[in-house]
Amino acid sequence: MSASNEYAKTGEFQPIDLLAAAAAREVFDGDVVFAGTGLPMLAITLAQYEHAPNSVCIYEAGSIDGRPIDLPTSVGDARCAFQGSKAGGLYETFYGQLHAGYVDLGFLGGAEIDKYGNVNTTVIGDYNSPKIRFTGSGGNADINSFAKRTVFIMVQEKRRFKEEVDYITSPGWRIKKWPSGEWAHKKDIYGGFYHGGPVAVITNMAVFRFDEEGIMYLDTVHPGFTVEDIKNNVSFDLNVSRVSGETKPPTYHQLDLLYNKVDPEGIFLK
Amino acid sequence: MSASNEYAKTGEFQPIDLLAAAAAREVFDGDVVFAGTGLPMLAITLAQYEHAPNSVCIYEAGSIDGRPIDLPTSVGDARCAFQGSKAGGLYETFYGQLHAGYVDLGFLGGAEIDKYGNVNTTVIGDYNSPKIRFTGSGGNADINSFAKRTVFIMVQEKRRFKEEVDYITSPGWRIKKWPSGEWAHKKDIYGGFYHGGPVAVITNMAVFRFDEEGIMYLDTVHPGFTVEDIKNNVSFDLNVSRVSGETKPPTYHQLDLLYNKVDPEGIFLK
Amino acid sequence: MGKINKITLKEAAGLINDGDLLAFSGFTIWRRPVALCYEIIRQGKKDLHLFEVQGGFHSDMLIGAGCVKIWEGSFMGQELLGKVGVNLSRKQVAGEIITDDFSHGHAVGRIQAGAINVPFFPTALAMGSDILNPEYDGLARAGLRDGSNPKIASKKYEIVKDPFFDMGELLLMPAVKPDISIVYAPMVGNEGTVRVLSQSYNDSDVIKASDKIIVICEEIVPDSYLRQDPTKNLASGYEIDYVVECPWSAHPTGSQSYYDCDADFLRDFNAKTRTQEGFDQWAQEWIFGVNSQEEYLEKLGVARLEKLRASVALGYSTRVKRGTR
Amino acid sequence: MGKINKITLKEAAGLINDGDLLAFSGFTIWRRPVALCYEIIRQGKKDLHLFEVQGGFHSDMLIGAGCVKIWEGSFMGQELLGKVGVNLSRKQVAGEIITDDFSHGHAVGRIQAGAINVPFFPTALAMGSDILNPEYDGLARAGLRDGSNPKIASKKYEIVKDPFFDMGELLLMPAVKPDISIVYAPMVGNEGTVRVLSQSYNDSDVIKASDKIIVICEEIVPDSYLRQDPTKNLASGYEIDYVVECPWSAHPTGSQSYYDCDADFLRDFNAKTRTQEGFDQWAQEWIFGVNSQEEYLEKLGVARLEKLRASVALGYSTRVKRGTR
Repeated sequence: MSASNEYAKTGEFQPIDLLAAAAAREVFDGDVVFAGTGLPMLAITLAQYEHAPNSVCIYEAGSIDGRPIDLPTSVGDARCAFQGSKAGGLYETFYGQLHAGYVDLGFLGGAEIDKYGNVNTTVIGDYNSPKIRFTGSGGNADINSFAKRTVFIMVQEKRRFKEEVDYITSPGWRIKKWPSGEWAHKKDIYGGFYHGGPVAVITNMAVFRFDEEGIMYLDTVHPGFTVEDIKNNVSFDLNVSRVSGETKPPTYHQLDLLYNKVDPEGIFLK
Repeated sequence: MSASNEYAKTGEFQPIDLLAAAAAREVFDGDVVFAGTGLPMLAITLAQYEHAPNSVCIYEAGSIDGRPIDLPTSVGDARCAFQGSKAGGLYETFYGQLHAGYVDLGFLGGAEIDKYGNVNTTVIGDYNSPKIRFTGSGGNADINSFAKRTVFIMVQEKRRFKEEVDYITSPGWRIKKWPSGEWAHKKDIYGGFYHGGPVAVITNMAVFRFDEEGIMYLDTVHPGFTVEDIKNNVSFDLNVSRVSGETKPPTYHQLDLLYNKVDPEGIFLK
Repeated sequence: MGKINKITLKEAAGLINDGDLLAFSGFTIWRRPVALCYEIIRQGKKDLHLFEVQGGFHSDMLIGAGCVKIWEGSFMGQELLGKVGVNLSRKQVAGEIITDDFSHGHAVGRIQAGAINVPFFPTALAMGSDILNPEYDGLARAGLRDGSNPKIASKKYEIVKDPFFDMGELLLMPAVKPDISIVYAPMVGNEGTVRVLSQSYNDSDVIKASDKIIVICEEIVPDSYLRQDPTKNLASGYEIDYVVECPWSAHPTGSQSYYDCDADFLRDFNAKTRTQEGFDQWAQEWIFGVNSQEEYLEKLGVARLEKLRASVALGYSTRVKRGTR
Repeated sequence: MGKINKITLKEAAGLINDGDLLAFSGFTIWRRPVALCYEIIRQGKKDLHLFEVQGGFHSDMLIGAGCVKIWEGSFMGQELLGKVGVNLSRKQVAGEIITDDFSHGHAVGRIQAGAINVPFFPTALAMGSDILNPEYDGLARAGLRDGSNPKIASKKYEIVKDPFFDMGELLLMPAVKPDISIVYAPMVGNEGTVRVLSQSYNDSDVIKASDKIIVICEEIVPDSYLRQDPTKNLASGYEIDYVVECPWSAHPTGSQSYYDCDADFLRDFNAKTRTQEGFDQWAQEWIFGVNSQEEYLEKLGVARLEKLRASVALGYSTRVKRGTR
């Protein structure tokens, strides 16, 4: 293979390739990653092939460090456990791994997000008389609360980037202290259980990060979009003072890995 | 084999045979038994061969329903897990089995016992400046507190059957409510966690049981001993008003099983 | 030498009483006791209370069929094959079902506590989430935390302070102890030893936590085979009450080493049951229109089943369509 | 693709600091990291604080050698091979060691809590026992529950009322989070995957609960071998820190599928170390008189080791003397 570490040019990659590459960059070598199937799986596998060979992937259904030779479409799949270091149950993944403090990075999704990284995967409208109901938390709230770093992969729409989400499923940087409901910083609520929180949001248009106060800001804009485009697709007052440039496209090497190693069957990459 | 269900005569069996037979009678068919090695193992295996084929033995180190072809001398032994239904760890045996409420019967030992079935396996003298130190609780306290029925196998000596034991390792029928230390019936302390308690004590001289109030009484006397012998070897005022007769010796069939099936190697039976 | 209590599918469904608290084996679309859920629907069970660490096809279907009054869990969906449980979602929007939401970790802790018979499990997961918002306590709003139902905790959670190491506040989440659990396992021994062949999910906890346990299995095998390696078994015979032998009983969900998930079947269900009329039609075809598991398998046909059958080498099918191919 | 951090026995013992809270793998006389305990004694470590679900040869020896200041646990002995830990017992009677007693179940809950990083484990085991007598709280009597040592809980236990189902009172037992755990495992993969070959005891919990984990193993094997069946593995490479490869390192305790307990050796130890002089002589012969594991094995001799070697078919020795024969 002569694929190089040069960046591919517009037209030479698809949006999903850029998302996978951007997400893969969030994986550091040695990270223990809690992930779901789909894009997160592409990202972690790409990272393992490329710059993070010692990173490990845990799926919430019970498998640890599997090395699928056929991409799974469910985290409960036998494919996830293939050549794994361990295959157990959810008590192991949620308590023996996540609550125990092993998880460095979580990849998550959501229907709505606010500027503190609070995410809603539960309901649109009033919880007690919903307009639309989604899946509920699943592991989203757990992973966002206990992983050292979480990265959200979302669709960029004004109605999804909200001043206040309809329901905080997954706790970000400023959250509510129950049962009273007063707002507080995550550190104050988690005390000795504090590990970290959201560090990035990757969408089809941009990459966002969180400042020292836990407030979201725009970091990079994907090729083909402007800062203005992003602002038009965010409901809250977005901090754009720290934009660092354009999101790096995938390299030829990454594209080669994605299409020839990570998903040669085209399960997710069409 | 033509071994019959007639009782063997004095001189045709050893004291340990009678103990094994008496202990085996405490095992009901279908019982889940928590046991240690040695005599309890002889008893449960004898019962399984004879009248309780559906009883199951759990060893605290992690094996369930093993069918050793060589008698184990430690509960941690691979022999215990041979052809077992499960081999896990202590979290499984103490919480997944005992705390979960599966255990019907426990066989236990002890250095001292009082009339409520409180047993000491920890210390002689003051705990804080001991004369003699023993092993400590091990699973004794746990099993006595959570099995539906427990049976103690002990040596009959005046200094061991005491008005008050030096240290309540293993809680019987009347115990202390901590942190205050006031005495209370076991039911009052265990509430929704109450399952039962001691039902019998088997010694080299006799079999004792517990009345409705949880107080020990003499039930049967082994061949060769008198009620007076027993009273002379108990420090507290022993209720002998309910003696039901002589302890039944082993049957020829039981002796045959013990020496030809249970312990043909003579690991415990000399 | 225990013996199993073998019963039929119909007898098994008959053991469930209206209003029972039920839990299931499996994970989203894996190892779900589907054949028994079909039979529960045929027998018209009502007012069921489901506790699910996470739901899937089997429970979304029970809900669509109107068998369920209360759903407690952390997630309802079929992962990439159906991102939302369309039947639960429809009933939630219509106000036709009582819901109580938890995080995945909360639910795992709750069934673990039930399994070991402690009243609660301590956890710091998902603090700060609206899951803990007292206004959103579905069971309390329905007046069901008054102590009249011993299966429902008097509170959704409790907050306590660490008294030992000053780590701060954490949650106690109440145990769950189902009346009945319905467990699909690939293999049960003739003495009742249970084995699953990949990730164990919460199957052991569900068994231990429940008052009555029905295991529906792919095949009954000699216990001596399972006892060659006791470290691989999930449960012992005395932990379960009834066994139903019923091949392909997890279909359309998957069973590792036996067959894969039937993605087309699941997608078709999700597409067709968005409305109640759609559900009723679908149920007519796949539940009421077939009288037995044998008829159901005939309707699916050999070609479909053979495509789903797992490779003996890999434990999953290499022929099934996945993703875009 | 993780890599293991291979070190020597001497380096491993060097990682332990005086005063550290230590925990071990194994059960009484099985899978104890003995070779490393010999080396700890050779290096003269002091004031160790041992937490043991239950003790055995390895720890009774560390105590005899004067390395230990605090012993917390539920049991000390060698089962039928030595009913009491004679060294711990001697030091307890002499007032030379701080003891804190728990029940076996309490200790199991405490290390489980440490493993999952919750501050306590709820249990109703052994209520009413003098284990809970406030007068007998050894660490409190020694003034060690004042918060100055973050590894020692501020209380021995807490009593709480079930807030959910009215089951009554139960205990919260504080978590244990050792500074270092020393784990013997028969097999470690070249990427660090750990497997044990029979009952798992509390080995996984000890690994998860500890800050630093040293695994001493019989042999390093290809990870790909262990990964053929991930349901059988105990821990993943990232859960451990250091690996020492050292055959027969559990001797005289047993390692299923490798070798049996050396009953003669254990009985001899128990008989000879009842007095401090006896211990010192024994230690001179077996610890200070040999400089390496190789020398130790030569001293034991081929005949003895071959007798202990496990049958490949059964996982234990069929030649070793047990009981009266």
